[in-house]
Amino acid sequence: MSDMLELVGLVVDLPGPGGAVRVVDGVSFDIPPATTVGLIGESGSGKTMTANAIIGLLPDGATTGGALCWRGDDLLRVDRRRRRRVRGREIAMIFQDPLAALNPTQTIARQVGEILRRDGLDRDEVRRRVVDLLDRAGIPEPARRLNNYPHEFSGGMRQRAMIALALAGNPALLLADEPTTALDVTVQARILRLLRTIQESEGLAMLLVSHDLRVVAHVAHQVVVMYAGRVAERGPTATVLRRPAHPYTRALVDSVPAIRTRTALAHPLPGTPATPANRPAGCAFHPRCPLARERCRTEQPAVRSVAPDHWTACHFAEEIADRV
Amino acid sequence: MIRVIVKRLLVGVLVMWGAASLIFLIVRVAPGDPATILLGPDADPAQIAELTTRLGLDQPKLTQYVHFLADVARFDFGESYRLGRPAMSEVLTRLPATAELMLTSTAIAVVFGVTLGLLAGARPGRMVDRVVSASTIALQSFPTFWVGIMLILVFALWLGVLPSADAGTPAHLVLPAVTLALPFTATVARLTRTSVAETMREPYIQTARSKGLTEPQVLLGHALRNSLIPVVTIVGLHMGGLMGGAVIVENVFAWPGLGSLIVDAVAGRDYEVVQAATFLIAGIVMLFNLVADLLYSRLDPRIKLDTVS
Amino acid sequence: MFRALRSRALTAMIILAPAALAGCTDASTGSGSGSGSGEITVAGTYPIESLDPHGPQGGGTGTQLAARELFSRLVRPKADGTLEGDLATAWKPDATATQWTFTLREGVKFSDGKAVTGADVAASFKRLIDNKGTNAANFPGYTMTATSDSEVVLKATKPDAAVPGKLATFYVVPASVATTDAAFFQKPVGSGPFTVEKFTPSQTLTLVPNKNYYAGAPKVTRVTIRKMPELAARLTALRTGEADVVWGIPDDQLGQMQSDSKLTVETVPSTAVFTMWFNSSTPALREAAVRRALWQAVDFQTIVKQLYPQTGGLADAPVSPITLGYVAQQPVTYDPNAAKAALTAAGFDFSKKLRLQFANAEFRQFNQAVVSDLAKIGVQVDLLEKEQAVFTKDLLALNWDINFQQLSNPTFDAANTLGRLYPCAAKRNGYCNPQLDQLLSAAGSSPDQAERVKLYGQASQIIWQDAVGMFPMAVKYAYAWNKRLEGFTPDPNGLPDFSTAQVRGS
Amino acid sequence: MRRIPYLVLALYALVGGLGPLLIEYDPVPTSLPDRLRPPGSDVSYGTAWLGTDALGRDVLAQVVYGARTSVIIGICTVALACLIGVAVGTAAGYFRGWLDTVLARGIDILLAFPAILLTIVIAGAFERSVLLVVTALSATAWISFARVTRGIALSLRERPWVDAARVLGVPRPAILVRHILPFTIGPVVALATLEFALVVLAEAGLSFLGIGLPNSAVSWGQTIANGKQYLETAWWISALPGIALSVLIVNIGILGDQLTARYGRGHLR
Amino acid sequence: MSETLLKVRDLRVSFGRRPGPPWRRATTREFVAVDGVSLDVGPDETVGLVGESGSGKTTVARAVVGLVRPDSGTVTVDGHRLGPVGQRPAALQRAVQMVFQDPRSSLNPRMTVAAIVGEAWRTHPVSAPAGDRTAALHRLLDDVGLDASVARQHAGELSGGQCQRVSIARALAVKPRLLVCDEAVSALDVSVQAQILRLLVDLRASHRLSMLFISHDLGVVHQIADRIAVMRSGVLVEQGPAGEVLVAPRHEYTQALVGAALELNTES
Repeated sequence: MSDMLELVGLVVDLPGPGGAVRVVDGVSFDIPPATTVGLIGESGSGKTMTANAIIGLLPDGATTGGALCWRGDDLLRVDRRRRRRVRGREIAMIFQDPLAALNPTQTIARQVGEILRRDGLDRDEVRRRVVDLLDRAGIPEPARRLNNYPHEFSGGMRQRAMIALALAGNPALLLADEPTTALDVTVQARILRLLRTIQESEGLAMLLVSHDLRVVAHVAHQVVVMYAGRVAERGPTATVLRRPAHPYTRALVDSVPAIRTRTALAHPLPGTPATPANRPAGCAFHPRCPLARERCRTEQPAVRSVAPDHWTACHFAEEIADRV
Repeated sequence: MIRVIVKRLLVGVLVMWGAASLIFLIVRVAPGDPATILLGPDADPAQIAELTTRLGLDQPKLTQYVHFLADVARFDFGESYRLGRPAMSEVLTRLPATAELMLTSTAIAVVFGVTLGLLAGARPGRMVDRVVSASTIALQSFPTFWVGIMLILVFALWLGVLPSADAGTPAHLVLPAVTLALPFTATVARLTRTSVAETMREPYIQTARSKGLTEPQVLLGHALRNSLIPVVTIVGLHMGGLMGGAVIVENVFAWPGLGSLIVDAVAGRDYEVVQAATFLIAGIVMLFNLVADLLYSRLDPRIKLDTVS
Repeated sequence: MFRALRSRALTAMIILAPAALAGCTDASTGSGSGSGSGEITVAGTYPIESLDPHGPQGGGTGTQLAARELFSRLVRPKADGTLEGDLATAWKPDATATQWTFTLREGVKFSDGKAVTGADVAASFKRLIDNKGTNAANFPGYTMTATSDSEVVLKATKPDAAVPGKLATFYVVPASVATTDAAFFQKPVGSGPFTVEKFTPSQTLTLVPNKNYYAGAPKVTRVTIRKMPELAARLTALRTGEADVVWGIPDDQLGQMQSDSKLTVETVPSTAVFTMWFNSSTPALREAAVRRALWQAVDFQTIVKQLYPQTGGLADAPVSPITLGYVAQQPVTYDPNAAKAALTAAGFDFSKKLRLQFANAEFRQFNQAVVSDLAKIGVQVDLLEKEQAVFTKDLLALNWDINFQQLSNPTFDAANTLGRLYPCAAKRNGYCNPQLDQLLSAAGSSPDQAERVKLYGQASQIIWQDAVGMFPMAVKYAYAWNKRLEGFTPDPNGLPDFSTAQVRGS
Repeated sequence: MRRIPYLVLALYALVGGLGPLLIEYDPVPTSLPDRLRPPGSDVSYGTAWLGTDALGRDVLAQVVYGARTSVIIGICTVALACLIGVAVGTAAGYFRGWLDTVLARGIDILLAFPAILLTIVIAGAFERSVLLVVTALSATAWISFARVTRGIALSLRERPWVDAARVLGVPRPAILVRHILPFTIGPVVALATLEFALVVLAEAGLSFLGIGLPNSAVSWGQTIANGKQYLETAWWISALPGIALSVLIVNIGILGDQLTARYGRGHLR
Repeated sequence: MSETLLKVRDLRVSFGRRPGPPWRRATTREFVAVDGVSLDVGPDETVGLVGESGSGKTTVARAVVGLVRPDSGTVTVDGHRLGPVGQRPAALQRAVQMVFQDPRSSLNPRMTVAAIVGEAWRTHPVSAPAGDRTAALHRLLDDVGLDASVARQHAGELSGGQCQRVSIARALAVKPRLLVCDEAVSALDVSVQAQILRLLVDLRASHRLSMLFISHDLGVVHQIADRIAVMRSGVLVEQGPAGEVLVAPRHEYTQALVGAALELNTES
């Protein structure tokens, strides 16, 4: 039984006004143990829905397909009890907005320790563990902050509390959905550092969902790029960012403004990101793609390997280095 | 905190002044005066004139108003000319009956309303929700006085199990309290439903679920308290509306409370009683509003009272 | 509830009243002695706000009912309207009926054991006048002096033959009671058949027998008068045994009471008469012919039979049969065609609407029926239901064309109705007739009772024939009580006395 | 399913509008021999399908004419209240300042009494008329409109598009008309529906208490009140108009809910 | 014409004081959002204003366009002192325009694009095109990279990028001298953000615009600003040429800011 999470052709359909919308369309990748995988994409790319599918918290009416293999089970098919046992204790999640994600009317200690209390630990033990968790999450003087409410914490501290809460169940896989988007730059750097430290010291597997390439580049060992509900490219972070094998990745990399140099932004990608609700036929990216040709309009490219561990969903990946 | 309460009370005084003035204006502008009523159709003009002077009603309205304000400031609402007793003490003797009715109704409404709202709001759109929503619309729509009459017809006249009117024993309380509670139950249920449904969409509910909690654990452990915060507030704010409902219900069931007193006093141009009763009610309503706000800040640690405007 | 406020109109001794009401006591023979037994509960229609018979509510029905049980009067009316002595054993006027001498009963004691003296009576009268309560206006400038412990003399400012009747609402309290004394009237001391055990204003009054009552303590052990303003509640309470006596029952409910074998139902003639004045100062109604024709146009016989089959009877005089001064008149027969013809002949303007005002929801149906009949011959009437306050104001201002009132007469003396309301100077209905004035004045000041009746009969005839108003119905009060109650006598003005009642088998 | 309220309301409008043409009814004539007859009885003027009241008048006709009274009073009141409330609320919410302070205090004062109480005091104090009832009901009904529109205006004035218009120099009246008012329409329509229901209920309540409406007006509340003392013998007088009233209010309630769901409850509470 | 177009001097803005009776004013707590900020923007110059949330940069922007009333300090354009919106002479009112952060709520969703631009022209007839307005509108839309067909669409139907382009078109319609961009690209997807940045850079040149460009993203600011001013807690801590401030920051806060900012090419 491996501690690897493997997504095999994951499909998520959400009910919409005009019928079901396939927001995640055949996504496959894996999260090896003690590895951070960055999941990147723009709005409507399906990245958050993928994370929600993994933790099993899809909106009412959502249906799934494919498989989520975890410790020998397909999480999409196990019974509810098992699913619940996995949640929090094997796979935990950190949310985007820590203020909203923490219950405003309960103290930090109560929320962080809830899972421990439910496991039947006595009060002193819970308290001891919570102090330890907050300490590991980098909250100074944790014992003194136990009875604080979330709104009494700063944004960074809240996210640390959220991390402590996620670690409480001693999970093997941590899902982090845009963990720093709501934070200021200086705080963001510290939280990312903390996440990396924890991931390394606890030997966790981590899925970092973000729209910000820079965040992913900073933390993730591997990157999965999503576009309109599908995987566009995946591979080791350095490789993908330096030598993208998909024109979309290429464009993303080029769009990121550098701080110390003025890049030209000479040829921004035209158009707006496709959404699952109106996904173009063939390659979803073709209307914006500088390499697009007839085949792209009709034939959806398969995800194929261009190098060991490096996969792309582009018919013409080989031309990218030359053309773009 | 204390400072804020004091400030709220000061604003309250301002509002009470306005409320008292408004009622003063309405009843004094209205046609018909106490002197003619008191003396009846057989009085001669001299008698009426004398009584008018004695009651101070011959003075300019403005002078009357100034006297009135001065009296109110001393919490003196004058004597009811009809009853020959201090108006406020008369009002206060009627208050317990109304309070009994309202508190019973509130208890019924909160217990049933919150339960129904919770069941419906936990799973919006499901069968339970639809049934609860439909029945609450119906309960809110039936006119109180008619429901009261129909309850009398069924339980007092046809089945003969409950008394139809009057007060005294717990059995007498049942029909009026239920009548008053029905629409209020619906209101509480709808509020709770909305609030629970909204709370269940909050990100922290996802957090709770991500801990592996069961749905009942999430609902009771995380959603209930938070969704009850606005409900508590609005129940407090609804006390005014409930008092209004009590006016009608008291009349249907001959419940000897403030409501029937006021209706009689208005018709009888008993200025003092109308003023004292409305003043008292305004004070109680404001007090409930203040309590609701205080409770809100107690229940929700985020709220500091000073930010509640 | 929305029942308009009752006028506390005893001032000038008229009660405007919904079906159950004020009036005077029926005298009774307080037979036997020894303590009564058994408790009774009375379902009171109107709240008892105060026990002070001289206070602002002195004329109110509730207070009158309570006063009847707690205090004694000089004289009191019997069920047939004639007066009998209560505290007084004899009374007589001087030759001009300006000075009345009352001989007091010997040995009457207050409930605290002190004797009732002439001083108490005179002081009570002064208290009544000083309080300027609703009843005081009956005695403008009158004074009373105690000539001895057992005699008082009342001096009127002008000849007043109706003095005994007017005194039917004058109650005697101890001389020591101050003009305002709220504490005393919470648990007053009186010389009536009962004393107060507990009094909650406007809710309940609990009475226990007065052991010192001169006619012997009542046989019931306790009387609880509980306010039940709702008719349905009163009737339900009666049928469940929660209450023992209920009165003022409308016809529509009477049948059910009668079919209940546990109950005794009786109706009793009252002093009240439905009175529908025409405003004779209105140009359209100035002519007696027009007024008579309008009266003729309404089928009062049918209306009364349908709406008040048991509690109403077609009236045959402006005052009720139990009133001093009652003389039957020629009935007005229903004849719409003749009415229409007479109106046309008199040049009546059918396009103008007449304003019919009344003040109490319970008379709505009756008035609607009247309006309906008038409409049948083409007379348009605006039916105006007014709040009591507005009604009274408009009534006095003659701001109406037809006015509906239920006129009661707690003095049982036509002086109080005919003598007071119909002279020109009263300006109550726009009618003015010097000949009538003369008759009324003579009737009011004559010490001879037979003479008075004759004179009031002549006055009634003028009023009737000139159709100063329509007099459609004499009112009866319907009483229902539990059969376990014996010796209970219905009262003509809705103010029954419980001192003669007793619970069977107890 | 969603259509039902529309159908029912259309039926009421039809009955209220056309019914009086088909059924003749005048509250003045009474027919005493026909009093208190049960539904379906033959009476002197035809068949009383819903029975007769204590004066022998047709209950069905009273239900039909009562519908008209209710609807007319409801519409007049809501229109008046809406006009005042929207104008005051929008202006106060957008301009803030003293206007808002005065409005807020004024509303506080009016809210210090239960609405029905103030209505009773006003309607009970003056001479009965339809206008009085409309005035008395409007005296409190406008508050909801003012509060809702004030809330909307308050939130809208913080929207960037309003800021943009201000930065552009668009005159204030134009901003109100173009950028604020259009957004109040949806919630105001939804609110007007619910208020209509409340007003009809309140009017019936007033008539039931015998306050406000003159005798010449036919109203459900009056009919129900008139029937109260005949509950045991002639239940139909109170019961049937009450059902008519309830069905109307239920359907308005459903419609109001639909509209509220569409236009956002957030604005309304 | 003076050397600098926009001059902000000793600007101080505080919140918490509301219009209302004095006894209410006293009890609300005051919060100073901007404290003594002085800032210049020259003709054709773009000044970037950076800082973390709560630093007061947005307040400076709103004070410049007149949406908030400063407690003290002055804002002048071309030497003319600017009051709050609505109290500025028409010419000065249109001289300073603004683009807001949230693309969707920047436009009245019930209005068509044509109506939105039309409102600008109607408000300032001076800036309205002389001839065929439809043609002028299409030209304007073309300028901001929008298809003419967009004119008939309601703002609610447009994508975020399109909305932001319409916002820019609305601002440009009245021929402003200074464009204040408050986080104008922050809410956009990164690929669209690049498009809008590119557009702003192009328009700045073609329309001879000065810009006050506010952003929390140092990278974005660097792409467009000639000079950069750094704010922290309502105070300006450093300003200078873009390259200097970002490459060799002098103030320690700027250093921390630059140090914490992530670069794509910094390998862990």
